[in-house]
Amino acid sequence: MPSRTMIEAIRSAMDVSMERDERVVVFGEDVGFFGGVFRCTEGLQKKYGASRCFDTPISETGIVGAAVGMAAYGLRPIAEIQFADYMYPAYDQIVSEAARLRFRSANDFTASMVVRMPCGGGIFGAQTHSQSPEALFTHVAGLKTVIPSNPHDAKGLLIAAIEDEDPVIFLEPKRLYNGPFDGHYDRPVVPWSKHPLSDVPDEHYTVPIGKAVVRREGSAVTVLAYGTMVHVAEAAAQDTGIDAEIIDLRTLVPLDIDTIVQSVEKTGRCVVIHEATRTSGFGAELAAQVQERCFYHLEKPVLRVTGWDTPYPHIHEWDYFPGPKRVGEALVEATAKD
Amino acid sequence: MPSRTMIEAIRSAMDVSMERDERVVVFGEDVGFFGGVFRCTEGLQKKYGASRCFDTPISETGIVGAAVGMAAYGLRPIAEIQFADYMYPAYDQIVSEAARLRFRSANDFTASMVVRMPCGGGIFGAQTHSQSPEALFTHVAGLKTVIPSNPHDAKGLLIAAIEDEDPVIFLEPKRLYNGPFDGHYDRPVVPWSKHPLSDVPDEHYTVPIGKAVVRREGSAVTVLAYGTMVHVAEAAAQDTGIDAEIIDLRTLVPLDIDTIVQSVEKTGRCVVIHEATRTSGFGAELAAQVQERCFYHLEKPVLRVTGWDTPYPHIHEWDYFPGPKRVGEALVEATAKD
Amino acid sequence: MAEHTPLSLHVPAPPTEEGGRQSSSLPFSAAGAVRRPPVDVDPREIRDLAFELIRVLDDDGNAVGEWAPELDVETKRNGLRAMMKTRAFDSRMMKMQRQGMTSFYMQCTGEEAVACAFQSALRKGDMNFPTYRQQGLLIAQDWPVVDMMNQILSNSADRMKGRQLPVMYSAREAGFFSISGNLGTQYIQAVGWAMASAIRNDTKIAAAWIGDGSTAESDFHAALVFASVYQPPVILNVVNNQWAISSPQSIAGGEKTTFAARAHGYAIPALRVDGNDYLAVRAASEWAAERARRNLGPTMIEWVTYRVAPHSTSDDPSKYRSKAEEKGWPLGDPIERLKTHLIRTGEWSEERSVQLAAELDAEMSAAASEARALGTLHDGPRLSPATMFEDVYKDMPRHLREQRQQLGY
Amino acid sequence: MAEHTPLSLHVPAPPTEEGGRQSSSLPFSAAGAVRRPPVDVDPREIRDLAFELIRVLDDDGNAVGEWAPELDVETKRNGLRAMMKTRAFDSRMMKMQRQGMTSFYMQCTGEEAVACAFQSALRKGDMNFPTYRQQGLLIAQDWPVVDMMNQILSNSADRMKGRQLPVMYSAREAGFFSISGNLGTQYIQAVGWAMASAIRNDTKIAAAWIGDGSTAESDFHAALVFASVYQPPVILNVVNNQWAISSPQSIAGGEKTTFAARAHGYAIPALRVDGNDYLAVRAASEWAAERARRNLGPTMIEWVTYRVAPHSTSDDPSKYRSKAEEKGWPLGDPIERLKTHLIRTGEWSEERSVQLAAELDAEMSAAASEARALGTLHDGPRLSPATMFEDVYKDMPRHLREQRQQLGY
Ligand SMILES: Cc1ncc(C[n+]2csc(CCOP(=O)(O)OP(=O)(O)O)c2C)c(N)n1
Ligand SMILES: Cc1ncc(C[n+]2csc(CCOP(=O)(O)OP(=O)(O)O)c2C)c(N)n1
Ligand SMILES: [Mg+2]
Ligand SMILES: [Mg+2]
Repeated sequence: MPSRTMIEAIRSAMDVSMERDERVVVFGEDVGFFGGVFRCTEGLQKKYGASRCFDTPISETGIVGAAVGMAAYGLRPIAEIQFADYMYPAYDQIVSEAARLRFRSANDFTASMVVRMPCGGGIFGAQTHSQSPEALFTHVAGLKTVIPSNPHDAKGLLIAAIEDEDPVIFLEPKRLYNGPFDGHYDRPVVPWSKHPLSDVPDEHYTVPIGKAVVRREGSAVTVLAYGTMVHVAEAAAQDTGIDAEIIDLRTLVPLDIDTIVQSVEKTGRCVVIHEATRTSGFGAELAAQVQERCFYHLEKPVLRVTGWDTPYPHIHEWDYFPGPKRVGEALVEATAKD
Repeated sequence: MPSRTMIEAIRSAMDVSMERDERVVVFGEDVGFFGGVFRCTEGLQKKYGASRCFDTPISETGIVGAAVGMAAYGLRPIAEIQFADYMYPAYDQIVSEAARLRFRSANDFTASMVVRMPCGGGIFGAQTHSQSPEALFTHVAGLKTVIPSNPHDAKGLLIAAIEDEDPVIFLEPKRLYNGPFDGHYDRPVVPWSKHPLSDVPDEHYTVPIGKAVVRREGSAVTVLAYGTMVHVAEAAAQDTGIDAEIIDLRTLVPLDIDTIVQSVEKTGRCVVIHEATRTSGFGAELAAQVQERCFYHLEKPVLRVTGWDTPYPHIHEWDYFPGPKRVGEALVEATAKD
Repeated sequence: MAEHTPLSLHVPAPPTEEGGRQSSSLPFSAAGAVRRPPVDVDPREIRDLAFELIRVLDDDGNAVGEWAPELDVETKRNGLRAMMKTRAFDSRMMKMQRQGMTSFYMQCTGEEAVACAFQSALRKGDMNFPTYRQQGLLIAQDWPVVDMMNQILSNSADRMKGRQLPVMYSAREAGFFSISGNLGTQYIQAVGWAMASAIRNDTKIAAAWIGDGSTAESDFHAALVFASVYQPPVILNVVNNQWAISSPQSIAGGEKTTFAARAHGYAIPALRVDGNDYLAVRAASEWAAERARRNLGPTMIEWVTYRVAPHSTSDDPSKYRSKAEEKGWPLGDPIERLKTHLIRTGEWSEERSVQLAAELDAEMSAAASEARALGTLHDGPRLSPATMFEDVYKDMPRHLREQRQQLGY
Repeated sequence: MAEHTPLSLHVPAPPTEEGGRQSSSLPFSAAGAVRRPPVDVDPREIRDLAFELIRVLDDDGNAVGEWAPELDVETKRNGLRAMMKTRAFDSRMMKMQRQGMTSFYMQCTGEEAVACAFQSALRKGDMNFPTYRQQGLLIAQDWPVVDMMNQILSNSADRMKGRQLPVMYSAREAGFFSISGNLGTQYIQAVGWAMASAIRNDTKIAAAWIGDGSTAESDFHAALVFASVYQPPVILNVVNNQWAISSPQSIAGGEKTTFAARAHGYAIPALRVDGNDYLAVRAASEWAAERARRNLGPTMIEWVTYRVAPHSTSDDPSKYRSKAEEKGWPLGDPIERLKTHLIRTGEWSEERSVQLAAELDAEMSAAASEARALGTLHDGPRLSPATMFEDVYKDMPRHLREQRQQLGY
């Protein structure tokens, strides 16, 4: 199987889907002629024509609003928001429209569509190129929220999202686009080709939405992570030598709570990590659910390692980012025998 | 002291503030000539003139965006969003602009402003007149989020919000506008005049932002609530006879965690309630923090009683609303000796 | 140039009277005065039309000028019937609301011609993206009023399963998109739908609807930008009924220009039409629909009309607008105007009108009984609360199944 | 009318060449050809100006027509100097970026006249709400370039404390509002600021800035609606540099009309001006500023210019646009054009230009050394991470104090 970067895997998912299904269309700012500022849609306009892959005006409201209309018609739109930080102008169309259309019309109209957006920091992008707004989607009934951590999942999950009958928010950790970044920013960059999960088949396949996966089995503590933080968790486990069980959630809503509960019941300890702002981040939901469901198995409180409650800073990126050091400290704390 | 409804208390807060400070201006859809669809701004245009209290076009983007500009100039704008359900078009201006202006400019510019919005259900308003979007604000660093449960607090908190140097989201539980609703929707409506907290002084006073209050002392279980749910909690305690300690948070961010921890350490049990959708609601943050900080005092998991993870329905309003019955069941569960 | 006096804020202040405001709309053209360009006209050549008012019916009920459509008698009578039925429906629903059978209702009194005549220019498969004040789109195509009443009563047969506020219909089969409570959002969706039709080389067209007040919303601009760029087959309707709850159109930017003129900045052709003139509405709708079907792109139409009734059953206009204006029906009654025309041309009579009104009232009464038997907001058959957890997603995820169980289902 | 062929989607396809696209802008008027109306003209009488192009400098460097401003020699030389300094600044910063001293930079090459000449029409206390491509507003008022460099290098003296992406300046004292990374948001804020000035019966005016591409954003529409309704003292600038990253202006709705024309639908007067003509920019800016100061309300100005450089240091235009067009500087070099004029009028010489360029380069070099000594992105003095928790709120709340402690401060 060919090794692909995350970008290539995402592109391949769209390519395969456009090939199989004429209803699939792709658009966004700089997405058409140029192929996207991160090159995820490169070549698609040439291959499928400008009416299936095109540039849009700089209006996130318009991009998502038009997608809702297209989906209501019966197309399968894939809308790209250039950075997750720029999704706010589209938030009304996402929350009030895409998410609620099926419910409010009792199935008369639906919005099967994907909104893709690069998220997360680690590229010195400061407050408007670094955000992780997943919790703003997980709070909204009617949305599914997906976030892959590697090329294999990225392709499979994106195809599953395109074929899903509900609106799916597809978050792409941009720091993973070109390599499996583990938070050791001072070490040489590792390419995806060195990572087994960059084996991405050419053909169509899906990774199911709503299914987490255990990335590393362990007995000392359960780590709940997604996106870039899966790699950070792996680094922290390695750095500390703690036998952590690392769960890659892959889908935040609907959440694969069974996999989580099974693990925490085994380890009795749990650390939740994410890059987003701490207060009301998705980690709060995870911590709340774990203590609700595993209370009598827990030896320690569920710990959260997250971005701070500040806007994402520019120069202090690495002080903000919850890297392997901070995660490692939490692993130590969670597993300490006191 | 005169008895005032919530509406009158809110109006009085703006009146007093406009009187004292020429920089205070009030605007929103139907806010000027008519005095607001809930009459909160009635009489203000007449008293202070159309350039201090005026109608706006139906553009929530514009209302909040203009408020940010006015605040940057040095005014103290109070913007009304007609229903919290309609704040989404303004979300970019709230999150990316008002919340971050001080930080990104390192104090060069600030956005001292209040965004008022009626929230919550209980008036058969269906999905677009019933929402409680507080968690979408608490996740955003730079915002303060306030929600009063009675006329006295409403006036004092609103004046404090107007005088605050940071942007404040001021949520007004609309079901409380005219009476202290406790969730017993089938009983006769009670007017505020019967409630001690409707004693609202004519003059200027503040209730501090960031301070919770114990509404009912008790030893069996701590209930964390805000807005309408404070009254529901009181009804549930009364209905079940359980000696609950009910904390009215009043401010969600910054959270008065001391008052919470002190109570939970005493009771060892905690129930969190809110009307908003459960997943990633503010209750998740509360549960996460309580178990983080009070783990060794907890006898039971922190329970959440919330709205369901569906859009707010119309006819099934009372099945959706977490009324005294559901809250009561949680109190029983939390205090059960097993 | 050196010294300047202090600035001051302009806040539009329409004339007040009897303690209320007037809407103060712009002057009208005479019936028949505006030219009818070919549908493939260069948009730049008809900029003036955004500042005129296309009218066909003169004060005496004659159909005059280039816009007078050639319609057979039956079609015109159907138009009259559709408008009268819409009004009969409104009046029946107001009664039921006052009787507590529903929580809420919204009338379109005075605006019947806009929706009814517009619908007659559409074809099966076309899609409207309406606001809450276009019940005429459904009624004009004889959509079962019982179905609409079921929604309004939120009863056991409500296809929306009691989830939506009354009047927030959805009827895919009738080319009627699910109404959103959030103003404006449907405008860009209509453009997206029309883009989809063009992408698929289909022949269907879309119609976007918005009120004067709501043109201030962001989605309005997004819709115009996308319509301008991709030239999809969409008709961009602005229903200027002079009011947005308590705010006259001047608060939406209508003080010194027309809403039709908004389109020009996007190179979209625009018409401004007397929305209380059934024949003018029909002609302009057909013109715009033909442009769309010929792939000539979007057209904006401002329908100038007047909201005679309160905004909704929750509203009391006596607090904010002039009673005199309201009582004067500024553009006349569209039903009366078409009736006068039909009588003048010998195709109708007062007696037949009275008879038709009675028939329609009986029809509404029968439908209301039928709907009431299926339940009302507070009484009778009722959908199970378990249905609340359905349709959030196509398949109910585990957490919703758990929550349904917690509720006891 | 019965049968229609299938629809198809129009996607603007500007001419391609050398593997890239061209921007294909609309035709220009001759220098001096456009009339200059009085500032209190009825906006309806100057609609045509949105489709013309106000130009003062002809091809030979003569200042012609009614818009030619009466400026003394010193003022014009200052203008030339401001533009040259802006370019020198850009070129120095590009060097530093390539040397890794900053993560990011954005040039305004070719657009210097717009910001530099505009600023000269403002007064102390007025407020710009700029985009990232108006560094000229600061440089033209001789704001210390070291201060700007400190921000770009995110060093220990960065007044923004290293929080913002480079070039996202803020300088209240210079009437320069904090730049947002989110496109468009500042447009309505400028209108709000101007409303505030009017509310307070002040004399200050505001200037809103936006790019051609960003006019599609919602805030643009909100700004125009509010400006239309309240008539505040604001100048609504649209910098049409033909490109938005890889997308030509046709993708923003500029295929068949001008951006200036957008204003008409809101009854706002609009000018369309050659943005590479220092004298035209100056004259138009003064006209609009005078309108604002006299409480005559908002003015929109479309500045037609060309983005000569890549979008930013992260961009490579060879992937999407014609090299030939880029190399051709479609509207000429604003610096060359003003220089030619000054030389022609005997007020300048090639030698003085060369000398000034050298002086400015030395000035930049000295400033760069000074800034570098205060640190760069990766080296030298650096702000403590503890500062990250400051200014989120006026007073640091408990949870942020706790988090700062967790970080070890
Ligand atoms: C986003 C949003 N903001 C505010 C409202 C509240 N609201 C409902 S109807 C209305 C007035 C709309 O006026 P207009 O667009 O002129 O339509 P009309 O009612 O006259 O038909 C307002 C402000 C809403 N429903 N959605
Ligand atoms: C809300 C938002 N969407 C997208 C972006 C990404 N983006 C940054 S600059 C740019 C192009 C802007 O073009 P234009 O407005 O013409 O300004 P110019 O760069 O030409 O000066 C885009 C799409 C952004 N910063 N903010
Ligand atoms: Mg209206
Ligand atoms: Mg541009």
